[in-house]
Amino acid sequence: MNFGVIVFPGSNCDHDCTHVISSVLGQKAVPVWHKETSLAGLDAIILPGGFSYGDYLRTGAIARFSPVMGAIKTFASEGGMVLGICNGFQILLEAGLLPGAMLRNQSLSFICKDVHIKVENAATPFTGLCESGQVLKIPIAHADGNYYTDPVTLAALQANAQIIFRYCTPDGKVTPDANPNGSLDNIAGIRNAEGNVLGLMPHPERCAEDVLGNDDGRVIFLSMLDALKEAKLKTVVA
Amino acid sequence: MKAKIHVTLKSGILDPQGKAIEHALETLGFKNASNVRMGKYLELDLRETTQDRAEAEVKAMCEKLLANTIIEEYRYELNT
Amino acid sequence: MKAKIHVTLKSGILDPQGKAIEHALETLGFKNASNVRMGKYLELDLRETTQDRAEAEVKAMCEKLLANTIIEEYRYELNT
Amino acid sequence: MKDSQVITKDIIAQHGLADDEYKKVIEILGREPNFTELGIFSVMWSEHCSYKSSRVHLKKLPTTGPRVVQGPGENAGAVDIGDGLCAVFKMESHNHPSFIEPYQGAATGVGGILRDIFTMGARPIALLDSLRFGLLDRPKNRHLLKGVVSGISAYGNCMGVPTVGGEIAFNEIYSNNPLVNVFCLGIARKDRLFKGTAAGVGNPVLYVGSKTGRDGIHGATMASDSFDEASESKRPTVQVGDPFTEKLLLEACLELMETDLLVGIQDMGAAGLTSSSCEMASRAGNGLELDLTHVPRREPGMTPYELMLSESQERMLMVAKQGKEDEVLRICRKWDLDAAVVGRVTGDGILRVKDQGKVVAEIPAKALAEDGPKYERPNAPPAYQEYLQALNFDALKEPKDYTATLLELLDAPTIASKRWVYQQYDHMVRTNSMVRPGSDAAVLRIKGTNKALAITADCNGRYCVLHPYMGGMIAVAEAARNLVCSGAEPIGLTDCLNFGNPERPEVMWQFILSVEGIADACQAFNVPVVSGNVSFYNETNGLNIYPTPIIGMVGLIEEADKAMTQWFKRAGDAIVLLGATREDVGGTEYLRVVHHREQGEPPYLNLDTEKTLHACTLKLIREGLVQSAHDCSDGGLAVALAECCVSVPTQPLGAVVRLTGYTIRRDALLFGESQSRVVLSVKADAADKVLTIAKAMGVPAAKIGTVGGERLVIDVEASKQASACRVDAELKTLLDRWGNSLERALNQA
Ligand SMILES: Nc1ncnc2c1ncn2[C@@H]1O[C@H](COP(=O)(O)OP(=O)(O)O)[C@@H](O)[C@H]1O
Ligand SMILES: [Mg+2]
Repeated sequence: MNFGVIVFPGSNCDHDCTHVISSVLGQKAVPVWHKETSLAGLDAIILPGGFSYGDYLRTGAIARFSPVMGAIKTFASEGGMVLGICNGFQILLEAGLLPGAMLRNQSLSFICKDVHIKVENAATPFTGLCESGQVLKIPIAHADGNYYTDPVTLAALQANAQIIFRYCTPDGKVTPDANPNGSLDNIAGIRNAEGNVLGLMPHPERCAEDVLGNDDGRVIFLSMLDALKEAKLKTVVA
Repeated sequence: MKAKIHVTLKSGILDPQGKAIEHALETLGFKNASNVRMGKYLELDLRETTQDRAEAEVKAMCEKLLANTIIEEYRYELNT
Repeated sequence: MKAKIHVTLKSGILDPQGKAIEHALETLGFKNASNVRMGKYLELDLRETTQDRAEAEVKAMCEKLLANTIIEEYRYELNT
Repeated sequence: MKDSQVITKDIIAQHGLADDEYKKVIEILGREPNFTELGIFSVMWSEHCSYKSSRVHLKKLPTTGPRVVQGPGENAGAVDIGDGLCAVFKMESHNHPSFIEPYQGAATGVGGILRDIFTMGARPIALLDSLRFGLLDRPKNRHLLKGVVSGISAYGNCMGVPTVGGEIAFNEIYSNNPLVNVFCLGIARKDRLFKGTAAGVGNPVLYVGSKTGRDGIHGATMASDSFDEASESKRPTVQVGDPFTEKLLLEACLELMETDLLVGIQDMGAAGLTSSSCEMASRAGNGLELDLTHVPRREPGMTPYELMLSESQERMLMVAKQGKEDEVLRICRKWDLDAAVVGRVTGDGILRVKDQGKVVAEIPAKALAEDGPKYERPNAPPAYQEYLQALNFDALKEPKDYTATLLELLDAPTIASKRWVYQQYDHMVRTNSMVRPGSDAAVLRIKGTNKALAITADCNGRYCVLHPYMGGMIAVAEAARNLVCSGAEPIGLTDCLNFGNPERPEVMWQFILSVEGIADACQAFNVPVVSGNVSFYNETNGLNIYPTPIIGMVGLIEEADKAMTQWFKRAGDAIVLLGATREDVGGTEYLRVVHHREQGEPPYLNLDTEKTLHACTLKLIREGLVQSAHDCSDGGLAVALAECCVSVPTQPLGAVVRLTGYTIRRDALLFGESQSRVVLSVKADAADKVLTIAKAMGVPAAKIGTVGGERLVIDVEASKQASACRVDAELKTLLDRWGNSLERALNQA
């Protein structure tokens, strides 16, 4: 499979994502410069973490106007799988591909540490290989991960099982103490209504290899690969 | 023409920075301050001479880029 | 009383945010904008009734906390 | 100031040039300088750029070795790590700017060291920060610490370079002179190292990066001056960092270096366009002609003087191959960077600066860069040295409650966990961080190989003020020991020598002895110094900081999976102490915290003993016998044991320890800082083998306890001199006192 990893000016987890795609998944990782307007030949798209445009003005605010974003919208509207990690999530929010917005962390500081997240919905292409309710230990590294949306949208997210990951304690309890940044409803990751676009603040690419002492993040990439293979199989059969 | 733009969090949205500043002011002994809210202030020069066109342009900038209207509101002034 | 405070970078000091925003506006087709500078805007309520005391207090807040006077300057208004 | 300004005595003095130095300027030029030229000489001959007080002494440092690919003299040093790769590293100070404006000062410090690394053609993969502040009960010091940490965090995080470790110590002596040193490590292909050379007459010179503003004019001279109240007026020189532009500059440079377009490259650090142009020319034995008309500017009306001296950040000077300039410009445009051809390499050895068609400066490049003043400044021990070293330990009472004393030490900010700091640093980006901050050294795997590198930064300024030679040696020994405890063999080091005013004989005395201590230790451990930095004039209102020569060291782990961490792993494991404990209480944290003294001789260090300890520890780790390894440093054995229990990022583990057969005082045993000691935990059935190997190598070793339980219990057996004593604390308590101390100190009202 071909995974496109978008490179915005200021992206800095692009190499980490391509590394996981190629070395861990054994798939092809294609860096996509933000000025590209075509995503032809790509099976899935990853918007990596970093500080696109320095996070100046607001996180993701300027990157959302990159030429490649038009192509990503089309790709998503045609059912293509899009994963936004950290800054990638923030860009998806600004671009309107996912609902809501990010506020500054409640502590106001940048926080880099391991957190636990609970898989709230295992029936998505990004979590297909997880158990529902499974707890993953995954690092966060951000200053603006305090998810906000209006009450109506939040209710819709809840009703449609669009909240995919919630911050939780190591044993899976979703408590205020387990919330590292003040996110509404402990939200760590959400998907769109159609289910093919996911954004999450934690960094699964940072914990996908044994040598780093934790490979809890690998299951997310493996799930994506699995879903892609499944989809391909279907088109071949059809 | 000079545009002065204020972008602030909508009322009702928690403002972590404002809250932190309020707390810091309190620790410094400024006990009279409350409801601190923090926003952005932008200034720019506009090469546009008619007021109407300038207004339309600044408004478009705010809507498109300068404010995220899910959480923020904006207002602007234009001076020559 | 309500205080409205503007904190802006002194002229001559590099404003990376302003620069990036200007560039973004340009790419978005707003070619008429230039000299974009970005600052902070703060609002707060002050439990203080005499204008003089209120002014002295806000000034002290700016000097001590709200503005980094090495690179920033500030101005404020007070309304009742 | 106008360029047509007449040069008066006052103006020369304002530029910090001594009479003799000014005479030498006239000699070199064969005439009086104009105002621009005076500015150029003044920054190039500042202490910061010319190393005029330190050069003769730095020669003592060993700089060669089989692994050295690039020693001192370039933007950074490089050592061979095999697989066709080298580790490129250097450390820099940004002390004065960080005192004036902590956030921007520290941020631009990070920016500067990163540029030093990527100008070499290396991709930066890790940062370390070494910090010194005054005590946190002063609001100003809290403000400085918070500002510095958020500045480092903002810049490093945005760059996508993880800050994986560092060190912080607190002492009142740094109250008006905090230290901010940043170390950066990069990886480059050995055959693709770039240098700052302007070779090839006729080659175009390009300016790449941010536009030039009036930032930091005279920053280099500021770094070469003491502080007093009048320094406040120098404040407009504050530079603002733009990490986003630096990130673009990094990617653009690395992309350019993949091609065959560049001859040489150097960043514009201190003294900006001046130092980069004349140093590049001088290294190649060439001249260089600059036309300032083409320099991208942020502000109107800038004079040649200002353009040459500006320290605007995020800028590079490049020499390209002839005819390749358009290709270079194209790549810069791709990354949205300002870039322009601003000159060319000439054969006459002259740095010639033009503006609007007029020559505004003409100086022989080599003389400017290399013939600056060199001083062998007078040195003498300070009058108070004897008092400092005189400690009557017998007059000091032992603590009544050893548990309370341990908790007090764990709570001391110098010893306490630095989690509050490193949690604000992205320490995982680039996905190499095998061992994150919180262990003796950070360990980074090197992708594409089986190897890993360990890095650490260390120095104990108190040891250095008490005994500069011993202090210098110990800084090197401790750094090496931290690497060894992480399973790495030390292969190279960089230093950042922070000292007071070199015009004071006692400061020069401290400097010379510290350098000799460092040199002797490097020689003994076979670790070459490949880069470094000197920061003098850390003096405020006549008060000089403790001599603080920070050592940044790099170690190689041939098999990455042999990397080691400091915390206990499993209940039931045996605890083994390697090394001998002497009555070393002089200069300890215990003495300061409990007895409020900073006195005595620092712990004694024998280089051979230390070296044997390293060999033994490494052998045990490589043979897979070790579960954890932690060296004893600040706070001694008791603190090291407590850290083994609670520094683990997951579940802490207790321990039961019994110390027998000691004849020294119990406080010296528990909290003394004897060197050359390591606390190991090993599987219970491996303990005998470990002791046998240690004994065979001549390293004192004893099994002192067992891992497990919910408490740390240390029993000291009764001896002829003293009754028994016990340290007994719940893990919860240890964790709180040690883990939350910094946060508590920072949040005090
Ligand atoms: N300023 C800092 N930035 C990042 N990490 C730090 C800093 N200070 C200390 N640390 C980390 O905390 C741990 C303990 O530091 P320290 O007590 O200096 O260790 P040691 O005594 O072994 O040198 C180390 O892993 C170190 O890297
Ligand atoms: Mg150590």
